[in-house]
Amino acid sequence: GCTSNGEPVQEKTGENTLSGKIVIAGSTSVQPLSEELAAVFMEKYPEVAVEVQGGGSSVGVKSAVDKIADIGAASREIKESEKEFGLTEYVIAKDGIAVVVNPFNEVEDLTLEQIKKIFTGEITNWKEVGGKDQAITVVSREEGSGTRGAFVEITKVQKKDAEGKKVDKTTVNALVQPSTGAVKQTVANTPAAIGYISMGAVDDTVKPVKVEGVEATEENAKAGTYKITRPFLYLTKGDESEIVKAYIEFVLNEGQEIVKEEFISVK
Amino acid sequence: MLNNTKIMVRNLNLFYGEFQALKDINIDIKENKITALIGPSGCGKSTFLRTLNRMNDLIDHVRINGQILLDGLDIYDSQCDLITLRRNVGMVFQKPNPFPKTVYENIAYGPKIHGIKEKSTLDEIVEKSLRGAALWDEVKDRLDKPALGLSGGQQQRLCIARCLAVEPDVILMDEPTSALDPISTLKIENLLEELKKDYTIVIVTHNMQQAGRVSDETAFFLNGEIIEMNLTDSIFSKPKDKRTKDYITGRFG
Amino acid sequence: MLNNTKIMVRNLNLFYGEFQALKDINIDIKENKITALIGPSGCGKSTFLRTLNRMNDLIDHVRINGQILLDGLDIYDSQCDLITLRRNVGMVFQKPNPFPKTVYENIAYGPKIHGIKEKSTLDEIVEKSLRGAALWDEVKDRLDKPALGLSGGQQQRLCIARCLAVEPDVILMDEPTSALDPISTLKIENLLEELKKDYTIVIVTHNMQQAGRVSDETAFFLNGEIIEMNLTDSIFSKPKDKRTKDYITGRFG
Amino acid sequence: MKKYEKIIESILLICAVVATLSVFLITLFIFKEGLPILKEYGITNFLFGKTWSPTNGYYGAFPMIIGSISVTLGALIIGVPMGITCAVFLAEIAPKHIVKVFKPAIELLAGIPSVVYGFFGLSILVPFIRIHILPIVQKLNPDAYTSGYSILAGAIILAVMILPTIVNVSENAIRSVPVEYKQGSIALGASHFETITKVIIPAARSGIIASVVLGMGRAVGETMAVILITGNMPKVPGSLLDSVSTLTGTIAMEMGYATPMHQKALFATGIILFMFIMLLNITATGTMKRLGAK
Amino acid sequence: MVVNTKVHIGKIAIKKKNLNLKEKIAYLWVYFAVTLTTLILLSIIGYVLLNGVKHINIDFFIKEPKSMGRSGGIFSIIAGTIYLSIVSIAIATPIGVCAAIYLTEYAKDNKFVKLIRFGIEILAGIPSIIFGLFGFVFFVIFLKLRWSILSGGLTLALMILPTLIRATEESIKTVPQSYREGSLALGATKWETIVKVVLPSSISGILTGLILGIGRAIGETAAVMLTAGSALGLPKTIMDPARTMSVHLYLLASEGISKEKTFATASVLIVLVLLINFLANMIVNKYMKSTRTAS
Ligand SMILES: Nc1ncnc2c1ncn2[C@@H]1O[C@H](COP(=O)(O)OP(=O)(O)OP(=O)(O)O)[C@@H](O)[C@H]1O
Ligand SMILES: Nc1ncnc2c1ncn2[C@@H]1O[C@H](COP(=O)(O)OP(=O)(O)OP(=O)(O)O)[C@@H](O)[C@H]1O
Ligand SMILES: [Mg+2]
Ligand SMILES: [Mg+2]
Ligand SMILES: O=P([O-])([O-])[O-]
Repeated sequence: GCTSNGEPVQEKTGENTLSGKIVIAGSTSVQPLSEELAAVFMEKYPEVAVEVQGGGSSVGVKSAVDKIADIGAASREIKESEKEFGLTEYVIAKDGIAVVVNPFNEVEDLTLEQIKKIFTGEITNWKEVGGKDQAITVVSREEGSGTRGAFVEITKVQKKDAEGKKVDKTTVNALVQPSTGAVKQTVANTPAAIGYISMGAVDDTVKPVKVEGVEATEENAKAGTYKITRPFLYLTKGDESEIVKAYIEFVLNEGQEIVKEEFISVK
Repeated sequence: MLNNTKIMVRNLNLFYGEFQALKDINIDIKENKITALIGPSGCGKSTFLRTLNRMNDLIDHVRINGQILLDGLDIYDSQCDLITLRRNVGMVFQKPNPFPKTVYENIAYGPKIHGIKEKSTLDEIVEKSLRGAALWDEVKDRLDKPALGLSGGQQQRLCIARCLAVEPDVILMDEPTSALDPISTLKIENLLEELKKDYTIVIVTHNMQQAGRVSDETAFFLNGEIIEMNLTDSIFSKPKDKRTKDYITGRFG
Repeated sequence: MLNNTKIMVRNLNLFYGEFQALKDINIDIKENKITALIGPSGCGKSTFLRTLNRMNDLIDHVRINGQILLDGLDIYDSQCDLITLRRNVGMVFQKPNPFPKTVYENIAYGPKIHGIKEKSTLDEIVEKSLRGAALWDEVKDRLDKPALGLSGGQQQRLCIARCLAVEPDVILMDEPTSALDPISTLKIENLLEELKKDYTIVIVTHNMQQAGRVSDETAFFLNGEIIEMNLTDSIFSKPKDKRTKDYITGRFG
Repeated sequence: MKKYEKIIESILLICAVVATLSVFLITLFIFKEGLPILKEYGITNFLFGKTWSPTNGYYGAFPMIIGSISVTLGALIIGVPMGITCAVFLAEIAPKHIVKVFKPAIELLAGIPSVVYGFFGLSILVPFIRIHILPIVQKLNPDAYTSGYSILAGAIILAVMILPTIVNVSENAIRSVPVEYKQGSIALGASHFETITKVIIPAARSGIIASVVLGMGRAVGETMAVILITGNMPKVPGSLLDSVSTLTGTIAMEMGYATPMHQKALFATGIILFMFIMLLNITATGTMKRLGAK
Repeated sequence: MVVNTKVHIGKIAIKKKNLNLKEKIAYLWVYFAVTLTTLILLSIIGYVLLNGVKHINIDFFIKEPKSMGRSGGIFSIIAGTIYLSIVSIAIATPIGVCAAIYLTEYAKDNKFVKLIRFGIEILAGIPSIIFGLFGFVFFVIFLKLRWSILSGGLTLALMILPTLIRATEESIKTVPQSYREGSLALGATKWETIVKVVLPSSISGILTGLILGIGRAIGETAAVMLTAGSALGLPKTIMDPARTMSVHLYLLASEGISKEKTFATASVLIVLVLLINFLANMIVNKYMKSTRTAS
C-alpha cells in the first residue's frame, strides 16, 4: 500500500540557497531513476550534491536504519521485520518487473504458472514452453534484492511452508547476479537465459516476454493488467535535514514528470 | 704401465671477452699419471682445467681456439657429445659440492643419469665408489643421511666417489684439498696415489709440497702461459726457467 | 707540555655474554700524547677502544664493570650524558665511513647536530676541519660533490676532519690506515703528529712499525689483558715481558 | 641523552603496535560477529549444510567452500606447472635479452588490477566456453550444459592472476640455488635438463612450495573477478563447467543485505576464509622452515 | 684399501648424441608454456587497449560521468581514485615507516616484538574482502564515518601497511652499520642518526614500498566498494563517498552499462599500472646505482 506519510514540505526554501550533500543508497532498480532525479535537482540547486549508489534494496533499508545514507532506496515493500526500525517511507514510483529473455529466443509469452515453474526449476527446457530444445539458464538476483523479493512473491516462487513461514523456492540452479544491470547483461549475452529486471531498465539488448499475454509496458502495469509490479520507496529515519526534505518534496512533485518517462508515476 | 698420451693440447687460446686468459697452450697429459698444474693466483690454472671437460661452456663470452684431443678425438669438434665427454672426464671441485641429497643419492646420481636403474647394480656401484674414495667405512651406516652433514674432508671424498661412480677415464681436480685440514688432506693424497693406477689425473694445487709429493709431471703456469712442463722431480730440483725457479722457491706469487 | 692523565681506566672487565673480552684493565692515557694499542687479532684492542666512548653500548649482551674516568669523571656513571661524551671523545673507524652526502655535509653534520645553524660559522668549521685533516687543498673545489667519490685515503682523512669538526678532546682511531696505500698512510701519520698538539689520541694498529713511528706510549694486549704498557721506545727496545718480546719480534700473532 | 628520545621511541612503538592491533581488532570483530551463528546454527550444519538460502533461514556454507576450493584448485592445476616452467625458463634457460623483456612483462601481469582480468574473463572466456568448449564436451556427454559462467572460467582467470606470484617467487628460489650444485651435476655428464629436474628444482623446492602457497592465498582471496565469471550459484558443483559461488563472492554480494542473522552468517563465512588463510600461511612457513632446516 | 679394478679403456666414442624423446618433450613444453604466458599477457592487454584506446579522448578525462557512466567521462572517478590513494598513503606512511623504524632500529628480540611481527605477517595474508567486511562494519557503521574517502582510506591503509612496513624494513636494513656508528660517534642521538643518516639512505626503498601500496590501492575493488561506496559524484571533502577506477570498471563490466566506456576505463587503468610499474623500476634502479657507488 501507499504509505506516503511524510509531511509535505510546504514553504519552499528559497531557490539556490540550499546547499549540502545527500547520499542515496540501495536498490539497483531505483538507482537509474534516482540518478536522473538527482541530476535535475542538482541543476536546480547547484550547491547541492546528491550522491547515488547501488547495493540493493536491503542495503537501502540497512543504510537508512544505520544512517549511513541520508535516503535508503528500496524496490519492494518494507517487510514486517523491518517495520520496527521506525523508517519513514515515501513511495516515489511504481515499476513493473519485466521477465526478459535473450533477443534470439523465440518464446514470446509465458504464463505466471510457467514463470513460476521455470524459476523453481520444474521446467528446465525451453521446449516445454514452446521454444527450442535447449536447457534454460535461469538468472536470478542475490538474496535480499528488492526485485527478487517482489518477483518471487508475485509469481508464487515464494510459498508458505507447513509452519506458515515464507520460503523462497528459487531453483538452486540459477545464476545469481548482484544487480539489475548484471542480470540484464547476463541475459543479453547468454542465448538460453531468462531473468527478471526492472521494467525501466529494459532496452533492446534483452527481450521482455508477455506475461499471461500482456505486454510488459508501463501502461499495462499502471492499468493493472500486467501483474508483476512493485513500488519504489525512499526511506529515511528520524529527523530529515532541510535538503533531504526539499529533495523528497521535489521527487514527489516536479520529479514525477521524470518518473513518467520510464516508470509509473504516483501522482 | 704404458706412457701413452691421454690428452693432447695444441695451440689453445682462451678469451674471456677481450681478456686472454690462456695463451697458446701446448701440453701432453700422460695416461695413468698425475699431472700437477701450479702457478700464482689468476694465472689460468682453473681456466685451463675447465677447458678439458668444457665446463667453460657454461660461462658467457668465452671464446676458445686451438685443439684438445682426448684419445685422439677433438673435444671441441661440433660432433663431440658433451655428455659423454663429461662422463669420461670427471671433475672434483675446489670447494666440496655434494648435492643436498643423501650420501647414497649423491653417488647414485651419475649412474642413474646414465641409465642404470636396478637397485642392486646401483648398490654395488655406490659401495665400490665409496671404497674407491676411501670413505666406505666412515659412511656405510649413514648412506641415507644427508651428505651435507658430513665433514669437509668427507664431503670432498664423497665428491671424488661421486666422480668415480660414473667410471671416467680422466679426473680433473681443482685444488681439492685447499679447504681441508692436514689429516683429510693426507687421506686424499694417499687416495690419489691409489687412483692413478686406473685413472689419468690432472690436479691444480697452490701447495708446492703437495705437487711435489703426489704428481708425476708438473706444469708451471704464469699469466696464461705454460712456462715450463716437466717431470715433477726435474722441475723441482732443476727448473730450467728463472721464473719457475723464483716461484718454486717462493720468490713471488 | 703537561703530562696529565686524560683517561684513567681502573679494573675494567668486559663480557660479551659469557665470554670475557677484557680482563681487569688498568691504564692511564696521557693528555696530548699518542697512545698505541697493539696485540694479535682478537685480543680485545677494538673492544677496549670502544669502551672509551661507549660505542659498545650499541651491542647487545655486553656487560661492563670497572671504572673509566675522563678528566676525573666516570663515563659509565648513570649521570654521564652519552651525547656529550661522544662529542668529547671522537672516533675514526678502521674502514672509512663517510655518509652518503656531500663532502661539505659530512663535515657540517656534527656541528649541525650540536646546534650550529649559521652558514658562515659552518663554512668556517668545515674549512678549519678539512685543513686540520690536511684535506682542504684536495677537496676545496668539490665540497658539494658526494664524499663517496673520494679515494680511500681522502675518505679516511675526511672522517678525521668530520671528527675534528665537533672539537673533541680525545680521538680514538681503530686501525685508521689498514685500508690505505703507503702514500695515504704516510699522510695520515704526519697528520697524527700535527694533531697531538691539540688532541689526546688513542690508536689501534696492527702495524708494529707504525706504532713505533707515531706513538708516545704503547700498550700490548693479549687475550683481553694488558701485558705491558710503557713508553713506546722502551717497549720496542727492551720489552719486559717475554710475550711482548715474542710478539714484537714476530714470533707469534 | 636528549629527553625527546624516549618519547620518540614510544611513538614508534605505538605505530608498530597499531599495525598489530588492527589485526587483533579485525580478528576480534569477525569472530565476535560470526561466532554466535556458528554456535546457534551448529558448526557442522554451517560447514556441511548444502543449502545457502539466508532468507529462508538456511546457512549451509558447504557449496561456497567447495566453490572456493574448486576454483582455487583449478587455478593451481593450470597455474603451477605453467608458473614453475616459466620460472625455470627465466632462471635457467632464457638468454639474458629475453629475460630482460619477459620478466618485466610478468611483473606487469602482477600489477594489473583483478577487475581487468574479471572483465576479460567475462567478455572473452565465458562466451568462449559456452560456444567452443561446450560443443566439444557435449560430443562425449550429450547432457552436458553450461552457461559459460563456470569453475573452468574462474580457474583459468585465477591461474593467470597467480602466475606472476608463482613465477617471481620460484624464480628467486631457483636463482639462489648454489651454482656448485649445477656444476657438480654437469661435470658428471648430466644434461642441462637432468640437472634442472634432478638437482636444481629439488634444491629450490621450499621456495617453490612457498610460491604455490602464496598464489593459493591470492586465489582464495580474490573476489570481484570471481563474481564476474563464476555465476555465483550456491550449489555443490558436479563438473568443471558448472557455476559456483565462492566464499569471498558471497560476502561481497550479500554484505549489505543484512537481516542481523544474515549478516552474522556472512561474518561466519569470513571466519572460515580467515581460518583457511591462516592454515595456508602456517603450512607455508612450516614447510619452508622444515625444508630450509634440512 | 679396496680399489676398484678397472681394466680397459679403448677409445671414447665422443659422438654427438641427440636429445632423447623425454627431453624433447620437456623443452617443447617449456617453450609452449612460455609462449602461452606471453600470448595471454599480450591478448589481455591487447584486447583491452585495442578496444579501449580509440574511445579515449580529452573529454574522457575531463568530463563527469553521466547516467551511471553510460556517457560522459571519468573525471570524478580519476579524482576519487587519486583522492583515495593519497588519503590511504597519508595514513599508512607515517604508521608504516615508524613501525618499520621501530622494528629495525629499536626492537629487541623479545616475545612482544615477535608478536608484532607475527601480526604484520598475518595482516599481509588477510584477503581483501575481510578488510572490506571489517571496514564496512567498523569504520562505516560503527564509527559512523559512512561511505567516505576516510573509511576507504583507513581500510586501504590497513591493507597496504604490511607491504610498506616490509619494504621500509628491507631498505633500512641495507643501510651500512658504519653510517650509524659514524653518526653516533659524532655525538648524534639515535633519532638524529635515523632521521639524518638512515632514512635518507633508504628513501628509495620506502618510495618503492609506497608506489607498490598505491598500486594495491588502485587495484582493489571489493574492500573499496564496501567502504568508500560507489557514488559517481566528484568528492570534495574527505567525508564524501567516491568511486575508484577499479570499482567503476567493475560496475561497468558487471552491469554492461557501456562497452565503450568499459574498455576505455580498463585501458586507462592498465596504462596507469604501467606507469606505476615504470616508476617503481626507475626508483629501484636509481637506488641500486646509489648503493653501488656507496660500496
Ligand atoms: N668468468 C670469467 N670472466 C672473466 N674473467 C675471468 C673469469 N674467470 C676467470 N677470469 C680471469 O682469468 C684469469 C685466470 O683465472 P683462473 O680462475 O683460471 O686463475 P687460477 O690460476 O685458477 O687462479 P687461482 O689460483 O686464484 O684459482 C684471471 O685473471 C681471472 O680474473
Ligand atoms: N659483538 C661481539 N660479540 C661477541 N664477541 C665479540 C664481539 N665483538 C668482539 N668479540 C670477541 O671479543 C674478542 C676481542 O675482539 P676485538 O674486536 O676487540 O679484537 P681486536 O683486538 O680488535 O682484533 P682485530 O685486530 O682482529 O680487530 C674476540 O675474541 C672477538 O671474537
Ligand atoms: Mg683457480
Ligand atoms: Mg679490531
Ligand atoms: O537492486 P534491487 O532493486 O533488486 O534491490
